[in-house]
Amino acid sequence: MEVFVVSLLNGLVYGMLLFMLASGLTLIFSMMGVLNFAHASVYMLGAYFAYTISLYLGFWPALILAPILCGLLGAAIEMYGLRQVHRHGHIPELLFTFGLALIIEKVVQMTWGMVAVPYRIPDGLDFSLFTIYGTQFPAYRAFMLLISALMFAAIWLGLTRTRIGLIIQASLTHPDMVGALGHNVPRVFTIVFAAGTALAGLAGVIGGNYRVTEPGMAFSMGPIVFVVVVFGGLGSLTGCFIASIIMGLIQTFAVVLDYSLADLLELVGIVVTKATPGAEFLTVSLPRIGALLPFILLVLILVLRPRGLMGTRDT
Amino acid sequence: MNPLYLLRRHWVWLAILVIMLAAPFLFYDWSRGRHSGFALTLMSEMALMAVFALSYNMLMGQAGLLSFGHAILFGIGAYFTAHTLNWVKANDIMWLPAELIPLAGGVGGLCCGIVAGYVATQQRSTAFAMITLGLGELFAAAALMFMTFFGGEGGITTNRVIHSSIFGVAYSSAWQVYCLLIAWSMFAAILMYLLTQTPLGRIANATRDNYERTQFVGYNPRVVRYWQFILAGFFAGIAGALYTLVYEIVTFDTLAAVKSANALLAAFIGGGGGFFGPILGAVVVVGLQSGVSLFTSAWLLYLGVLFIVMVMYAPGGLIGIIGLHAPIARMGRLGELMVPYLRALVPTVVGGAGFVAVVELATHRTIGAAQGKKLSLFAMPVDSSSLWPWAIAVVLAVAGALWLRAEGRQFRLRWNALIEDAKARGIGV
Amino acid sequence: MSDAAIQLTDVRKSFGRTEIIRGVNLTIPKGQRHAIIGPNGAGKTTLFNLISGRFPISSGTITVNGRNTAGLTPPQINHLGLSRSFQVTSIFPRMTVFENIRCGLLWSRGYKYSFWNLLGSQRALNEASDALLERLNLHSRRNRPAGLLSYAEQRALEIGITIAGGANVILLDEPTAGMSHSETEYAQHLIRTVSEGKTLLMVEHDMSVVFGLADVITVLVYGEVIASDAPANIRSNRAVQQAYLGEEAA
Amino acid sequence: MRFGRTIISAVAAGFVAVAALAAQAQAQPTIKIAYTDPLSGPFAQTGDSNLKQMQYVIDYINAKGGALGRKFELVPFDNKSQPSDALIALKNATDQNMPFIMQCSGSNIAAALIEGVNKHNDRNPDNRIIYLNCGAVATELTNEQCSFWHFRFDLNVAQKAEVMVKALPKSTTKVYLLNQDYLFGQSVQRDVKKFLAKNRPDIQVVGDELIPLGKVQDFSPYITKIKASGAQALLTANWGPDMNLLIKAGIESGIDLAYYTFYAHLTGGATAIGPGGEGKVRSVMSFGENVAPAIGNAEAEAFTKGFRAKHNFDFAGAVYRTIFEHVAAAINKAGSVDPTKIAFAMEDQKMKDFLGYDTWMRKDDHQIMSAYYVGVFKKGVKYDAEGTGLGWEVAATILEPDVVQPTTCKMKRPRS
Repeated sequence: MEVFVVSLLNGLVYGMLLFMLASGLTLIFSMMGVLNFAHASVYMLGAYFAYTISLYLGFWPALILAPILCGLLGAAIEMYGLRQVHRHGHIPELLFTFGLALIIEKVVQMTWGMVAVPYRIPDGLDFSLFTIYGTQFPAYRAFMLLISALMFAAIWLGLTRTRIGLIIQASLTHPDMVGALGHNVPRVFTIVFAAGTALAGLAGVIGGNYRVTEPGMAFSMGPIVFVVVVFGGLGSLTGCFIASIIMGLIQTFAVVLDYSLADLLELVGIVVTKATPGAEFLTVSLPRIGALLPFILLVLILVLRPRGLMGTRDT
Repeated sequence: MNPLYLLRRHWVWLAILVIMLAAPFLFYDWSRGRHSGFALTLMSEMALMAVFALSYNMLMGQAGLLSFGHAILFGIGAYFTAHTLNWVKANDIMWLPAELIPLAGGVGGLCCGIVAGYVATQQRSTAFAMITLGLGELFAAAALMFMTFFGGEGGITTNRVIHSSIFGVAYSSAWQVYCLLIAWSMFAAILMYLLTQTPLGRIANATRDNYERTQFVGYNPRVVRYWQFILAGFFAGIAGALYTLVYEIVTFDTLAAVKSANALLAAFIGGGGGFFGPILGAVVVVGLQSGVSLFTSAWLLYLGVLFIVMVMYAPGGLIGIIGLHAPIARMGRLGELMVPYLRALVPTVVGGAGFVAVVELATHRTIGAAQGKKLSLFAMPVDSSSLWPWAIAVVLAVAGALWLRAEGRQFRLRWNALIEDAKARGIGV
Repeated sequence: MSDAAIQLTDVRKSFGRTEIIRGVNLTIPKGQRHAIIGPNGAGKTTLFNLISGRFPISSGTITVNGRNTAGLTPPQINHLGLSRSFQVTSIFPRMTVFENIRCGLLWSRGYKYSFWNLLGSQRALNEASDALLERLNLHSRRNRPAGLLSYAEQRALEIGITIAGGANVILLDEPTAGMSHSETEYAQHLIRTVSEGKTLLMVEHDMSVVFGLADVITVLVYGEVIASDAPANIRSNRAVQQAYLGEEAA
Repeated sequence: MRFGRTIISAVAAGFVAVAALAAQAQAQPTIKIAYTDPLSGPFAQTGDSNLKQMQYVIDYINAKGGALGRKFELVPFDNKSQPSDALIALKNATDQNMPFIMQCSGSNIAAALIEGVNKHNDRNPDNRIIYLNCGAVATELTNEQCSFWHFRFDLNVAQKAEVMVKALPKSTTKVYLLNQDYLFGQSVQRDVKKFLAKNRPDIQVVGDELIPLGKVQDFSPYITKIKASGAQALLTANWGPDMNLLIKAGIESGIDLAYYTFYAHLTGGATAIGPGGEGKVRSVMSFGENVAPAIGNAEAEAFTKGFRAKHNFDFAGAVYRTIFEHVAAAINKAGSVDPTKIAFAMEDQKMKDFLGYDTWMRKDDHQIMSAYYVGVFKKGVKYDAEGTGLGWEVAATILEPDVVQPTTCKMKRPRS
């Protein structure tokens, strides 16, 4: 029970962090079809921006300013780069963002150095909120939960209550129709891309000090974000949300459940020993592959259901 | 068929062969009387990457399938080869000549293609891409976890000297291996070229162009994808085998994402539209990675800039650029572009020099100086802490860019006029 | 039964809650030229999609050349001898005109997924492709990428791909849509010659084409067949007039 | 039509290469040492910080006269963490007849280099090269895979594991192992257990975990599990994000746990751990800046201080000093830069390191035996790490005789 409750909390927090990153990518990916490889790089930039800003102005201004900076950068990227590439198709777009990711990484290394920077949790949030079964629950985690919940609410309201949101929502499911209805598609694209990168930036501000702010952080977060977005399904923010939480929980609980295929076979009476063919594979326990489960799930869901969990159209 | 006709028709292949054979001698160390091991390894890498990129292009360029996990085929092929070599060596097997060892890699890639392809080709388009991404991550992780086949972090080491050669060659020197590599990569490339001329190859093109229509001319696109994937696996496996022969060690890096990305980059930069594009791309990408990285740690930045520029201005890749000249060449007026090209080249050089100088100054300031490197640009020692080099570099970069813009406009006018002319004369564009 | 090329028995199709095809019964005998007309949204294209296997039917049965198509994929239905064209031009834009046609021929010539035959040396296949190009009047465009053809040429190519495989049941979806008068006339002529001795089912809006080509006309309104008869009888059919005039007058 | 720019961009790409070519260093009669490690990409930090420290050490050695009156020159090659690129670097080095190649990071690359060097030296007896291993620690490399041409200057996994076990206080009775799921992590897991059984049978291993390398983004579930197991100490050989995130998660959850690591003292570790790790994190290290003041060796302290003054950063590269001093001594003893002679000269070479402790390059397996330290992350030390205000205080010193372990190496030596 104790482990269960704590794991549930852990899984939620991690899932929400994933959601912060993935929500922006869902917007971009669903609407523009852009496999944005630079998304995690913007997340990294967000963290670095926040670090620098917090040196001068403190954490709270950074929380606002860094995402705005990232959003502006995103808008510029879309207007002066992606828009030109868009007509060449999706593979060039992908490579464009790939090139961008390389450049951002190098620029970050050149600007902030190759070593991690001491971007710390602000003092106001650096305390333990409550203790559950002897494990402290840091206030900053609660803050992360709060921010991501707010973010989810804000995106949701923005999409359902504002005019531009409705247009975006329409284009998430039917990208071709929006132009036909006489809307300025390039501008909608710019807004979406800027919003998506701003969200990534925000995730960077929040995640950068929770984790470690270093030039490799984009590299390590990149693939998992794609997994969440595709697993959740294109065009579905809810799907993305649920996928994030599932990914968070699955990885968390996989750590706790110490079983392997060999244990399963033992239930049906087959005992796996070292001599059994494939013993090396059969004795792999769940915690060992916990972090790989998202990829297994991704492959499975795409094979069975190419539109993802709640997608409105095929991936 | 008379030889002249063959030459006219197949001159590209001949040219590739001649270049491959001749290039190492450019780096030959006449004073010591030996080949440059570096140049040979680099060229071997280019050759095997070319095979790998061509195999990748069987999916991307020819079947319209974007794969993020192509390296698993390459890697499994490499591991198969390593195990085969070790087995041959351990049991002194004489009936398997050294020359045929790469087939083991091909078979490995083929088997992997049958398994991984079965899963991946269930879907197309983005779903396919994402499945391959997932498979790639899983295979790479498995390679680290399972020691028996993959040898863990240290990988599988092997020795290519197995004394069962038909020609009695030991394959101990890099040059001998390079020759074997030329033979195999030419063989694989020609086979892949021929594949594009078969019903399967054409139908793969058709599924790329219009996946739905293919169904209504009687073909199941899924089967087409599957076959194409398996065959691509065979050739990727051969590329992996060549890797094993060159480096004599196979580690998990051979099936990791970086390798897959390299194939994608090579195929794209070279141009996926034509058959020969990926070969060109492999040469450029390997050259950048292993050549330019010798001189500057900012090579990744240059690579990034190269992509962005290519993607924005030449989405057809290098081969696409060359292809654009075809109608003008057919009119016999390529010469008229000479002067505009030269005129554009000057600001390019100026701007390029400025840009490189800025980047190098910046890297030196932030990273290089601390590593104790002395910065010298264009053979001149430069002090990155003084203002002058910076000022000059920035001025060069900006001036070059502006000048290039102006020159570009002129160039475009000239170019468009020529193309219009070609159109008017009915020469296909 | 056995002399019916296509037989639809109480075919129904719903998308979500909306029933688009509501119990269509239709028999098209072999060798007949059959046209389906009807106002926009009547479900004509949907009917094509059902017959050719693009969508599964919700209930009922469809047989093609005597075989029930339930559970068959589009290529499998194609192998029964049915081939179709599309309303929105659907060709292989990056391949040459010649290759487009040849792709249409490959399966029927038994090449399947072979990767050991070099197409360049398949004389019979290439000659057949060239012969068809001649008939389509596209021979001068032989080596152009299909995407660069004019609209009318692309439509002709579309028909070419459709008939190339020698299917004996041909479905054409608005073959003359968007064509000029002279182009339409040429297309009509083309369709007549290529469908000689075959079963033709087409959706068409141009009444001159319909009445010029069809042996039997079926009128589909809101997913239901309201009439199916020889052209002369259709012209005088009251229900048809009502459906058309009623709609167009309003 | 953007054709003009297209061409130009392509030209520009080629241009970069040419421009860079011009920047090549000019040749001098120096003793060249090729150094290959990742210098670009996500792991560039390792190569970068190593390079700085090596350069500092080389400048020092050169100022003292180098070897045979010739100076050393370090020639870096970026291997991008790819074994194939390391082998290309090897070719490059042998093309230029460099007598040494040095590599620190990654046993996969080390294994490739050992094999590559073995084969190269076999096939080209007139152009041999020595591989100086400054940090690839897989035990196999000086056991099953040992090579005459390979000299390892860092302790191997088994030795480090023993040092770690010896550093566990008497009061610790329950430990938890968590390692990365690949050869390195697996051998740490195996060896730590072996030495626990041998040296500390009173200690119970309450948990034993392997995690996929670099894939875990959130370590809190592991912390929960560790907490539930009642462990007092966590023993981990994780590096990079896998270590940083693990320790951060542990500190945050406030559980009472001591962290025993192999790599927390390396560049980036202190910053990532932060003040929360005070007194909790320990690291098995080859050197720490607070060693010299602790034993009152002013000269050594001045040496490390010089690096700080120059780079405003910590110095951890005592191993490089040991390497170059061994190499210089061997060259002087051999009286030539012939790699074969140097290799023979280096065997069983015994020297004092710059702190005054014994070092011994064992002939049997070419594994160095040198003093090792366990540092604890603390406030108020003389030299802090990465400007965090906390640094590594020496908690234990294990001298050379105590790190010696038997080897299974059957060394094949060349005739000449």
